[in-house]
Amino acid sequence: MADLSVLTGGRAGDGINSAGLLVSHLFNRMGYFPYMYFDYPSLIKGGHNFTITRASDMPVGACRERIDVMLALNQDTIDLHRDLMHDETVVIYDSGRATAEGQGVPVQEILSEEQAPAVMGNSCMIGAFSGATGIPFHIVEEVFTRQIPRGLEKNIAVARRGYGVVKQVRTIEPGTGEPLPLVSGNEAIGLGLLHGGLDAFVAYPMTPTSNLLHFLAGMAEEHPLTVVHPENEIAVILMAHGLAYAGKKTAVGTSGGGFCLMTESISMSGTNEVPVVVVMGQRTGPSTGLPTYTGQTDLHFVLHAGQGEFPRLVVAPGDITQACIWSARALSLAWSCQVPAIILADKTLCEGITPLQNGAFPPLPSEERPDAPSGREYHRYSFTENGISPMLYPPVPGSVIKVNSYIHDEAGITTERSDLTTRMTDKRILKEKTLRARTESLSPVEVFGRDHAPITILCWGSTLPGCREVAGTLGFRVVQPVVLSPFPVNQLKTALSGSERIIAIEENALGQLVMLCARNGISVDEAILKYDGRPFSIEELERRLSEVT
Amino acid sequence: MADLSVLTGGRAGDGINSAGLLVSHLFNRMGYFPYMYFDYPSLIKGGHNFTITRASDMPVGACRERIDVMLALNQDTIDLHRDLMHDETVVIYDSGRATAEGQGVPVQEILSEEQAPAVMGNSCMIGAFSGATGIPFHIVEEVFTRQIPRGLEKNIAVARRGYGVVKQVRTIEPGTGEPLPLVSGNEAIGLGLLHGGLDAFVAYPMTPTSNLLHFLAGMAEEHPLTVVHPENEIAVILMAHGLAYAGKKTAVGTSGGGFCLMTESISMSGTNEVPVVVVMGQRTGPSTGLPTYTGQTDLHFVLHAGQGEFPRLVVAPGDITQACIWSARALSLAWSCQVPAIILADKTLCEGITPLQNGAFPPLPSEERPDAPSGREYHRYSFTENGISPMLYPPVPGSVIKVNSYIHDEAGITTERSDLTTRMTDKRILKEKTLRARTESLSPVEVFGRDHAPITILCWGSTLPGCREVAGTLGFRVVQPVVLSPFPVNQLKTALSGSERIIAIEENALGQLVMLCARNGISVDEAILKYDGRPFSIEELERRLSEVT
Amino acid sequence: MSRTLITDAQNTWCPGCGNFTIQFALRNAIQNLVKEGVPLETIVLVTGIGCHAKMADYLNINSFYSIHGRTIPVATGIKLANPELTVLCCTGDGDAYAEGLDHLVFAAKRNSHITVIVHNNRVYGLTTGQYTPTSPLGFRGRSTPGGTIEAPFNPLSLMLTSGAGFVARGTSRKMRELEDLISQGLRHRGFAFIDVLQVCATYFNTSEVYDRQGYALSDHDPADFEAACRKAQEWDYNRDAPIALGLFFRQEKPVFEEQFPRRSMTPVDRGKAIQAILDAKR
Amino acid sequence: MSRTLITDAQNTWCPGCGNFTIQFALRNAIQNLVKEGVPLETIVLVTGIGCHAKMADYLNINSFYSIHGRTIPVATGIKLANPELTVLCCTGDGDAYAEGLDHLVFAAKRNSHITVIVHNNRVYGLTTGQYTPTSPLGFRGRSTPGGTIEAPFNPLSLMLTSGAGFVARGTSRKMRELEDLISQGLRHRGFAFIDVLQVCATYFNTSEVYDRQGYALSDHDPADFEAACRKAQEWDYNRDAPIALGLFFRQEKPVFEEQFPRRSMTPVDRGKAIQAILDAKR
Ligand SMILES: Cc1ncc(C[n+]2csc(CCOP(=O)(O)OP(=O)(O)O)c2C)c(N)n1
Ligand SMILES: Cc1ncc(C[n+]2csc(CCOP(=O)(O)OP(=O)(O)O)c2C)c(N)n1
Ligand code: SF4
Ligand code: SF4
Ligand SMILES: [Mg+2]
Ligand SMILES: [Mg+2]
Repeated sequence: MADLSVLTGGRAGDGINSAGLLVSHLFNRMGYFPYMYFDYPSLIKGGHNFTITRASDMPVGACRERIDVMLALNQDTIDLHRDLMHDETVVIYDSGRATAEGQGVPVQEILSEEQAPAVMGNSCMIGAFSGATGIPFHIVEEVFTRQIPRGLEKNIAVARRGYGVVKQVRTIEPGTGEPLPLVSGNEAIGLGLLHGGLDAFVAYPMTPTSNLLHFLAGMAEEHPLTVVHPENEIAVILMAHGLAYAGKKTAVGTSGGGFCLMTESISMSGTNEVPVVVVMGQRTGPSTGLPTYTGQTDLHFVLHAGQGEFPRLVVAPGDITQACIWSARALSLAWSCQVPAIILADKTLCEGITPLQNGAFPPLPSEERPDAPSGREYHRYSFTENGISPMLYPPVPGSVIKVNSYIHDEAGITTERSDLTTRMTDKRILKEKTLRARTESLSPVEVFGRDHAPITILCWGSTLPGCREVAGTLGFRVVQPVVLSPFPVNQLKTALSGSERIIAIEENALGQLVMLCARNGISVDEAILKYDGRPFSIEELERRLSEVT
Repeated sequence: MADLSVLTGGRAGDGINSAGLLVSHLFNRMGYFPYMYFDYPSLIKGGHNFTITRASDMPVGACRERIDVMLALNQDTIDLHRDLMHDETVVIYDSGRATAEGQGVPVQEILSEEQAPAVMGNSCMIGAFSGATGIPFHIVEEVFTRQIPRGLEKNIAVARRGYGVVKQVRTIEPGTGEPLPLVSGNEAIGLGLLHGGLDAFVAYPMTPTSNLLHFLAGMAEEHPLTVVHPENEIAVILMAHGLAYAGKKTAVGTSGGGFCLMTESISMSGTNEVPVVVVMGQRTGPSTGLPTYTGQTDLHFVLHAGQGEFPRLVVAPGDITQACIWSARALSLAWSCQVPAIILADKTLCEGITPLQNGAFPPLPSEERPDAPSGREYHRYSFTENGISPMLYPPVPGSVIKVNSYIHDEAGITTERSDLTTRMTDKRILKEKTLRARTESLSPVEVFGRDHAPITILCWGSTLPGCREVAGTLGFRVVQPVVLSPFPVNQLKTALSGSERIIAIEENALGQLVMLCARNGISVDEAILKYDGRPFSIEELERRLSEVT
Repeated sequence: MSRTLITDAQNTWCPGCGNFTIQFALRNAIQNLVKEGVPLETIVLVTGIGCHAKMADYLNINSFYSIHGRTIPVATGIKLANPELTVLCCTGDGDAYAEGLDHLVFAAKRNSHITVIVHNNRVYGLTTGQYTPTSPLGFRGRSTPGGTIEAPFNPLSLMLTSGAGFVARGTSRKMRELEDLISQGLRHRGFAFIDVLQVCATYFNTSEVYDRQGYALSDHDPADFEAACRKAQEWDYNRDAPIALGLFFRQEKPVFEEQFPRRSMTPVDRGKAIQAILDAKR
Repeated sequence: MSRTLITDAQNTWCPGCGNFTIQFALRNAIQNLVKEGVPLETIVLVTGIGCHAKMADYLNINSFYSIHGRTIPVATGIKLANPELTVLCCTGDGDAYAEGLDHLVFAAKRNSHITVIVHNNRVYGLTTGQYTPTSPLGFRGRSTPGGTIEAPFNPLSLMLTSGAGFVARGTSRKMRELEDLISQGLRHRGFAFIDVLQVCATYFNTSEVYDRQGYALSDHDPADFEAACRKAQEWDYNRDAPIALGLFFRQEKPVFEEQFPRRSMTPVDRGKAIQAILDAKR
């Protein structure tokens, strides 16, 4: 086996997400690279939820349109996903809730015989899944022991019963990989931020980054981390300003609607030079849109959000490992250059789950910042060669630390003078140069696939894993700018050089990266766009690519 | 005389703005085209304010760096503006407050002899100005009669004394023009909106559009117009949504910071198709910046504000007449296409004063909108060929009118279906096409100056009058896109065709129109940028242009 | 009235959710209004975002499904546009007490003629169970796994202080009474506020508390402001105490929207008004 | 303390503006604090945007000159970052009662340990004279030339209802008393709110009213919540009535910021914490 997809479906509230995660963990323990996609509507109970766990001997990060095993906790799962089944799809279903061709599991009966509560039904199905696919039961036990905190024994007992009632119809050979930590994009961002020195996280819940708040709130129970959920997003970002002014590395999390409310303070960060880091998870828009689905429609919004002109860092990680690495860097660069930073993710990335590769915690770029002058009076905005002023936090005996949203002089006192206005803008331009230089040293553009291939797929953000995979199959090159501001034009040109044909792949209707490239003198030949809230599947990418190549 | 500039200066609170306006009215009555620029810091009393009234026998809209007459109500006026004086500058000063070379007017003495209150000091200075420049006193009387509502006789008496104490040192020949209405940009926008059918205006005060609120609030005293000033900008735009949903043509006014707070509801307008019109007056940013100074730094922000992708109308009028015409059109187009519209102005345009040309109130484009189907059930978002659905307002017997910020079906009920999501995006794309077609029929790109001139100045917004003037002198062409979204690429290409050299002029640091052009395949050869909060002067434009041509 | 008041949209509230009760109470209240002669098409519902807000999909009446926290200014706008309309909001506690609290206070202050029904389940339902401004101290939600450190505020007291002319509290545990309160709210000439203690079956099931502690206000004069304030303070949304249900306060005051012009300017009006201004500025 | 507390920035308040009084009262209060041993560098001032906000330019202390309406969450953030800091806000009535009202209510609810001084001139000064939430009914401002149609709300009542533990009112007409209130506010462990009736010499000169109607609270027990509420209602910011000045209410409660960790994670902590999570997710 090299590539196997398992769909786990049921009603919202049935714990589909956890069931899918256990399936993923089984593959992880078996030595494969799992990838889990979670699809759910915006409701709490009753609607249809499903996960697809795809496991491969190579890292993957997108789904196929073929399901090899279907784990149906209800009838909808069977009915709604028929198009994904093929002749050999193994169907395992809860026979008390669905009828289908395949192997029924009398979950209800087993539970009552084992005197187990209803929530353990999923363990039973997981057992059946393992039995049918020949996953050794000790692997199930191992995964349960590690992942199920409560009622372990009973869960195992129930799983064993499920394991026993089905017949093995496939064999999954043990793979060769070591089990890696399975984390979601939100968790990867959280871990990266922690690695980058995060002191505080402030957020108001909003899909798809609510789970980042939950994750860090959980961390704060055990570690000295300040996590606050205030009255709304305006308070969120302003608290972040206060925290950062007083020296705490702070990030906030939100999605489009909340981000709108933060734009005024992102602009303030442009003027007052207080570093704020925003994790912005895109979802299908405009407006409330499809809150639990994905999209890449906010690139230009984040590039230009807030009145006035000022440098900002925008990074769009393409997978979980990049999310970890670049979240740490974003925090660190925001502080070293005293600029706002935006980590631009989307629902696919935030809520997708894959193994975190080794190397996700590289040493951080050093936060070069000039020291405050000794002997002279401290000025928060003193002019320097690279635009970066010494940044102190109160209390500093003998120093007055003034930040200001008005145009100000070096000391931070409001000015309306035309010469100072120009100089402060020039300072911002210098800062952008410095920021650019610092990002350029961190390979802001990634290249994958066949070296010097004439056809290049150009992508950004969460479409990366899918693009990487099809490029591998088709012999294409993949170029992915991770940093989108300051836009790494030169690196991108280098990465694209020799391409005969550049095909952009984006999950939006306008081709926003294409627009950004065009503005920077890079022309893209073709754009493959999708905007129904669902991520590209491998087959869809192949199909759409074959149409244009 | 063809070109005369009068600087009137004094402390904030001394009524400098009104004094400058009276000077402008004198020129208006004399048959010239005045242009008044008002420069003031963000404070209420005591700082230095000044106006420059420039009068010409051609319409003008930018200042020169030469002052022919200085009307000094305090010493600062003399001291701060020496660089603008030349050998023949006529200096008239209040001898009780300043000493200078020129003609002193004993304002205090005159007022006490006439038993006039202190506020009439300006009338005395206006009288002196008229006397020194040979403006017939009956013109002063005429202007005072028309413009000074209270205490007319005493004002005239005081002016007459001022007239008498100076000696005539210049002669202003009567011009040939008819007096036209002198209006500010804010007033022009307000009048345009009224012409366009405005029913309601909602705003929270913010420079430079506060005076639009004040102007329309004044109108509402006498006419059935709904003007509301609520608790903040979020309430502002949501009230506008409510008003528009119920059928009232509504506009709101703000500047960058307030606009940030509106972005979430602009995105909502993208999805719910409720037309909202935002008058956005740019000022120097980022953040609070220089609240009373100008800038053109928010073009890309307004083009992309709000999460998700949706059509929007963005118009940037270049002078007061365009402001009037395009404000009416913006309202009308927003309603005919059910999209958000942004009238992008800046402090220079909003607070500058010039004559409103004839033809500022052309007939409106017809608001073609499909009728609601009779017989069939009404659906707010029914699919049509051009993307525009019939729009009804409650109450309509038998019809249910549902608008929704989620992705919805034709009836307005929330959906999460992938096919409907795509179709609704396609509907928005269609709407953009329709909007584009409708703007294209309204000459969205203006061309001035020498036909087919090889050198073209490309500008947008309030730099237009200055560019037009220097182009006239230098034999250049001027191309100005008035509509910036949907960007009129083809018209712009046509307008630019044959140019050997395109020079953009912008009041920002990034060259935002240049960026927009680049993205659309139009390359600009040179950008002349300025970002100190002050508008370009004619000389500065000439100087900077000569450096690059 | 031939039209049914419930749409075909699939209902996705959890089994046992208090929103069902509110839906039927509201439906009945609307039906009564219509029976009394209010044309159905003159009724407009504005909702925020959250479980509560699905009401916009489920009730077959005019609706404006707004964004999170922003029902009230939309409602005021609609009422301003056309005072003939009956405008009501179904809003959540996250919506009205956190994200958009200022609008609530100002609507009360202005006496905007709208009815605001707060589905106060004391939790963010749709975002899976975080604390809200009315969750009890120590509430363990997903953003506060160790329990909140903030005591709730009292929305009734806040509304009384803000000048609300109609302040009531109902619960999803008592549909008849709730229907009656909503009916009264809809009939009140001015701002009407109804805090509905709504059970969230999934994240905060308070049925038992409301059943045990809830009691109907009686011997209470809703014209007595002081008494209303005292009654409102009896339960602080935190500790166990008797929970009064019913109409706490009612007072008629000048209505905000009635102080604006009813008719619009005609094109002729506009032409004249513009001309008059131009003439004055010559 | 050798440093002077006033910067060289040119002062641009209008002659006769009440902000001068507030500035000196605040300067004195800070000086007293410093005399008592609070290091000057541990004091941080946060201001909004408006005439009042120029305090950030004029006082030579640490300051965060924020945006309109947004002093309070910044102040809470600063205090959260470092509870050793003394954090105060100079905010306007437009700022704190209109644009950013929600933050004020929540700071009170949380008992955020900051002192909020509202320069309540009952007008938007810097934007040239529009009505605010505390302008009297009928106020003719530039956005309401025919007079407002909204009665003001009562910020003291609102703060009492919101859970503020320190509620006081002063006026720019009485500098000594104001200094004393500010000193008390700065010493209060928790959220301290001071509404300062400030004269706007240019747009709303209320000197005469405050001089005539103002009186010092006496015979009043600031521990008595009910009494504080009654006193607060004596004057409704609208009609003529006696205007009590002084400390209305004081109560100590658990402080928000004290419930967060004081120290930060060390790099070693971080490494371990990350490793523990990774291990658990394998
Ligand atoms: C600006 C913004 N922030 C956050 C969200 C995410 N969000 C959607 S519903 C909701 C909470 C709803 O809580 P409540 O108003 O109490 O409604 P309930 O679901 O409990 O009925 C949140 C935070 C959003 N849609 N918009
Ligand atoms: C978001 C935003 N809206 C509006 C403004 C414009 N603005 C600046 S100061 C101000 C009013 C200030 O009033 P107040 O807070 O009472 O301060 P005062 O000038 O009276 O001291 C306004 C509306 C702004 N800066 N930002
Ligand atoms: S989560 Fe709570 S409020 Fe939402 S539908 Fe379920 S029970 Fe109702
Ligand atoms: S406008 Fe009023 S508040 Fe502002 S400085 Fe002048 S007097 Fe003071
Ligand atoms: Mg709720
Ligand atoms: Mg004020």
